[in-house]
Amino acid sequence: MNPTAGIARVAARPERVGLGVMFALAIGAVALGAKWVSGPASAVVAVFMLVAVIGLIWVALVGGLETRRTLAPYGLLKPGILWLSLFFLAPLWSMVVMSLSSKESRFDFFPSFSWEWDNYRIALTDFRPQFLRSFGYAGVATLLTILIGFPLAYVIAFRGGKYRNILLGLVVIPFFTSYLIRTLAWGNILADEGPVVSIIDNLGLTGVLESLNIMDNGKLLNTPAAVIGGLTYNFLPFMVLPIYVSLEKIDARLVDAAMDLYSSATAAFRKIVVPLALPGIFAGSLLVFIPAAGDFVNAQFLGNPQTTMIGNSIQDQFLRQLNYPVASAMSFVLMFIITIAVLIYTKFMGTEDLA
Amino acid sequence: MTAFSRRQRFGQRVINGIAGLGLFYIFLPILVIVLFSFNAPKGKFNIKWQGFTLDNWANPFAQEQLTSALWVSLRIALISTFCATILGSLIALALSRYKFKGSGGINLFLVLPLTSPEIVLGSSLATLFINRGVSFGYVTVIIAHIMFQISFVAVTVRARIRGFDWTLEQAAMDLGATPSRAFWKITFPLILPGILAAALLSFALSIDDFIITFFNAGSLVTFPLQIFGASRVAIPPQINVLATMLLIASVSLMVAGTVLGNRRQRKLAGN
Amino acid sequence: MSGEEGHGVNGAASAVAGDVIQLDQVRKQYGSFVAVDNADFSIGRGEFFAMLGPSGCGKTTTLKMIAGFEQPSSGRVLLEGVDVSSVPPYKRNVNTVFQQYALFPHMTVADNIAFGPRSKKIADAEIKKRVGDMLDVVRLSEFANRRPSQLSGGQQQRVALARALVNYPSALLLDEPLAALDLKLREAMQIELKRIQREVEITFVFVTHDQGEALTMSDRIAVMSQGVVEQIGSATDIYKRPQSLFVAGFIGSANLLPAVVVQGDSNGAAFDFWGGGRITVKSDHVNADVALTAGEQVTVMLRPEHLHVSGTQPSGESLSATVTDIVFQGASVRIVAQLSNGTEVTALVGGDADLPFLRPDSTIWLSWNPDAPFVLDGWPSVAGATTTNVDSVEASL
Amino acid sequence: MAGKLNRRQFLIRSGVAGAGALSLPALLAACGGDDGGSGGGNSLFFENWPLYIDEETVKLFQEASGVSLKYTEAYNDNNEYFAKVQPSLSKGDKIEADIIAPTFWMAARFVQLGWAQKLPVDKIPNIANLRDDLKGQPWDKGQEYNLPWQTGVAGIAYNVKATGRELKSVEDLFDPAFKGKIAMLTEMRDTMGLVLMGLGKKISEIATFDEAAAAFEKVEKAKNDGQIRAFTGNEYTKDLSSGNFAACVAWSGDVLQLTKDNPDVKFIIPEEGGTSWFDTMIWVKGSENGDAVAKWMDYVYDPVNAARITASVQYISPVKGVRDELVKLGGDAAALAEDPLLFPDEATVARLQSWGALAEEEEAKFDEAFAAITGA
Repeated sequence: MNPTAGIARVAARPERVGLGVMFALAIGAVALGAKWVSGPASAVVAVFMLVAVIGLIWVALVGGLETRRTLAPYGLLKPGILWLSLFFLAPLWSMVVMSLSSKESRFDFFPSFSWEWDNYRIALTDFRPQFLRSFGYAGVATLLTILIGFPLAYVIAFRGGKYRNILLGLVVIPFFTSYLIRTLAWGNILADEGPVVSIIDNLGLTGVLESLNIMDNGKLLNTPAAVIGGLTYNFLPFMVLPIYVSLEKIDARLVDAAMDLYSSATAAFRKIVVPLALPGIFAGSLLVFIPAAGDFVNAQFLGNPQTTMIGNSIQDQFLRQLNYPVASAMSFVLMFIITIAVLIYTKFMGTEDLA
Repeated sequence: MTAFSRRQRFGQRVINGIAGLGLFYIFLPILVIVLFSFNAPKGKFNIKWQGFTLDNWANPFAQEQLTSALWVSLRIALISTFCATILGSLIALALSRYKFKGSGGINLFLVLPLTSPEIVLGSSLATLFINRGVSFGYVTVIIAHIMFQISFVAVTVRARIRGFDWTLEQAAMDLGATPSRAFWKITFPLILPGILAAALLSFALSIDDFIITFFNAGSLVTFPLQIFGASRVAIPPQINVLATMLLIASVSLMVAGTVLGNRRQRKLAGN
Repeated sequence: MSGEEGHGVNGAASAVAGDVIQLDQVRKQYGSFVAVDNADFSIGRGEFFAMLGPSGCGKTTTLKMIAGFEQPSSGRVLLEGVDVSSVPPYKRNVNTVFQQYALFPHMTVADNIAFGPRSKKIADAEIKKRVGDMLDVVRLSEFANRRPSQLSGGQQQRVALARALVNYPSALLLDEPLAALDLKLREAMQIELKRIQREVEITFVFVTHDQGEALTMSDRIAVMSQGVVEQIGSATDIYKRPQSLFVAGFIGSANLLPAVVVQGDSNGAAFDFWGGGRITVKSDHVNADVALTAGEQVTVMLRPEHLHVSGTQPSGESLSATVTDIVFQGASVRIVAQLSNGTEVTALVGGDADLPFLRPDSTIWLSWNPDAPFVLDGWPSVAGATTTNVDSVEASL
Repeated sequence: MAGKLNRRQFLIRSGVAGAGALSLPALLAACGGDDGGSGGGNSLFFENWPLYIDEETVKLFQEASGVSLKYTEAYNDNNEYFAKVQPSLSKGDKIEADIIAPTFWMAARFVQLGWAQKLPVDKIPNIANLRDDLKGQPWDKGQEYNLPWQTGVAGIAYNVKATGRELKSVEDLFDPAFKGKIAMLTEMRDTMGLVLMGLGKKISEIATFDEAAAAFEKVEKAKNDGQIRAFTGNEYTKDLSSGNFAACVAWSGDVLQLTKDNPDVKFIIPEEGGTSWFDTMIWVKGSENGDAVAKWMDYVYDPVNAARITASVQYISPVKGVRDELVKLGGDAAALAEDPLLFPDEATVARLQSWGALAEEEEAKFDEAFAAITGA
């Protein structure tokens, strides 16, 4: 077939050109970043990407108003997408490659790819407790953020009146102080001779809390409860805000209408408010669970050697043991599980509420 | 009837009570942080209350390394926020201004960095840099920050300019304005508050980012990394002072933003 | 090729030298969907031209192609005789009043109006003068420094007009200009628009789905349906001599009664109604595309206000029917009746008429003046009275 | 590629150099760095452990030598620091710091990997003041690559208010009475060294992991029983002082500094013995500031200056003659001259042991096993 005719035919569908060039650039960026190519080949890829961009500009210039209008969004997207391809997608690919690589020796800093599935075996067996703890702690923390966050969001949305924005601000403001400092402050608050423990002691609740496994041997700091408490605290706004957004949309008259239709207040709450708040709760759960599952700061500052989470392991393997392959395998497993959760969520709920 | 309403009022009180406790929970550590910025610790640990002093506030920059770390963070945040705001806003514009093939995929693609655990983002990016033989430092940290800020800005700006009346742009062009004049005179001033809000929030994200930075900083020390380092030795009260200052700064920015936004809204709404 | 040759399928598109806007076989396609098919007509200088049709009929797309927001897939758009098909909007000397006005919320009324001239880099003094003049024309001089949001709907509408007219466009395009206003204001603005148009003597092209609006204001109307221009003509033309069943049904109310040709020649023709009854019509009341061969299916249009109602059989041609509903409407009484073949017919009689025999289930006779019926080709998909309800029209589309 | 810019070049190119923390001299030095010149510029960057110097030495040195010294405390952890600089150094790029002070075993790794430069020994006359027992490490027999910064002892620290009794043995760390109140160091050699000595092993003779396995089992069991509250770096001091930890494996100088503020905190070398270690200055590969490096090392090896540092950090100085200088300083400093932890007597020295060199694979086994215990 005549190539010019082919080009003309493609150019007649500018959205294909735009989409095609964007894909080409993204793949090129990943290829360059993730070292699919190296040496002269990478120069070829770079030239190819340049040609694609020039081709796009050419099509835009030749194609007239309509074509330019069709191509405009792709032009706007390109720089950002290119950046994300290079520094988000390519790294993920590098991570996958690394997770299947093996080290020649202890100080081999550039492990080579060798289908080393053993890294995954190590990640899933040696670090199984950490994975389980991560998801367990993150799950409990998510539940707690719902329990604390829902009443907060509810009161702000329905009882806030004109103070709504101020109350919402109050919820968010503390999270403008440094994450680390907040967590360290919790450490001081929960310390053995700190205020919380002494109040509990004075109230004589130590035994009760110990039997509930919240306190351990008279201490609160460096227990699973402290880690979960820290996670709950640090990610609480991610729950309050989406719930608030979905509650705010509820027309208060709906509740009136339900009560008009002989529903009791609790039934109205259960059948009207809760279902309508569910999208917010789902979005919030995702937004809390994800960072909580990958966190290592809370476990480090508030935990003990038996409360380490997968984040601690990844950090330790990566930044102390220099065991990049195993760290990458753990990262990949974490990413994989969470991505599946996200995809299931977006399939049903879309991407709108996740902002 | 009375029983019913009494139960109802009780239920309301319980909910109010839980909300109040929730607020207390949220503020407790902040109170501690602010309080201990006025502490006069004996020795090097700022843990026990030992007396009120304004010394720490009089010399907030006494800790030279802390101050320089703060500068490093501010500089990184400025550069990365600037770049990410441009890149992210362009994406948001494309997504809200145009209907085009592939926008659904782009939406999902944008959400992914936001829903990936930071430790994965940080370690995978570090893997890339190690593979590619890039030395860690300013450049890598800025690259990393821009990466997670782009998605954030794009999604936030898109949400903020949802409902923007794009016929205004058409109207401007109809009145003889070139596309660029239409953008700078009409669209830009109107979506600027949304962009600024996104930029402010992503600036805050950059300033406070620890996990991703931790993996990609090499021997560069940002403010959170300095705090992390200090936490292994002793947290000087100046950290509380600087944290409180950052808090006050961001709160005033937020309040100013809300007030200005409201006034502007009122102005545009004609009240 | 110039538009003057006239490709009009509807015969009304013959272009005259000096026409402001010419559409030359314009077609607009989105993928496989044809939004506008073969639009081919001209709009003259100083004309008040309406494009009327249900939503989705392609009228707004046509307007956008004139304004430059859309490009024709094929065919040409000419402004003042110049092909502007691929000229961007900011280089076309036409201006638009948008449906929701699209006033710039962050600018004052004066700045809004000055936006166009400023874009064209006209001297400040000149801009000031023009803006002042324009504010006078739309009677908003004291609102110059207000923001659009501080104005009422009608005032906003006038700002939008001023903002467009201040550029002295070849033509002013109005997209559903009155749709955002309430009924009273809409009627006032109709008059205001006519006044302003007379004052500035600029071609107005406006798009509406409201046939009342189109009939009241325009010199000529183009009725569109499913991307096709069905008919172009004056209001009376379109009302009295619709060229398609769609136009007949869409403009005003009409009883569309299926019939067949009995016999006909150049003087006139006779038709048998489906289900009984005969009617004779003069040849100038038969649409040109009706073949007058016996047995041909046609539709006879009878406007409700043209039907006379009596309790006994009148002398001339008539139809008998059974009353099903009587609705008192103040100025008039609407009578719904059923012909013997089941077709429902509506008649409109003056509110002062004394009709003691009218009662549900009573039998009445419907008659008409010989000028009243108009014959169209083909049978209607739904026989009987077409209510002029846009929603039902849309639904049937 | 952008990654090849070092920080200074980056700052200069991006035009922000003047705006921030970079001082003018450093900037000039950075510009001057391109001129070549074998001795390099007159600036120096020393990345050291936190709280490891007095407040004056940096300033005094700059005045005395004219060298502009950037002194930071970002060296928090041997392994972490290694991981951070590894990508640059393994590729042959330089890192920012000219001098760092890793612990001896990490310094050995730097030397073995070729990441340390030979010191300009002839320009450091005070090197003669180096304590004899520190000379000629197996990995640096000619004393060409390292010059110790401070030396110290890992022993046991305890808060007597929390323990309620005095401690004296490694076994005290495993006393069930202190369940959940014990901490150990993430520095494997110090923690495991102590436990091994508690088991009666001689750590200098340990060459394979198998010989140490029993100690690892012991620690792991303690961890599983909830005996151990945390594995820490320097941060144990805070928890020890506040009473969160009753007792922990600790470094002598840290605890001595701490005791000044909180007399309840005490440090002992357990009767089974303590590990001795030293952190040592090395000149990082790629650094061009050899003259400044020499000036600095010579300066801190002057007993007068070394004594000032010792008085502040309270670790055992590697410099001969410090004791005399401390006496000359009088007051509190003079009292330090009598401190057995700063100037240990023969009997104490006899109880100290230090690790020998471990083969690479064995070291890897140790580290792996220890990482598994610390739970990360």
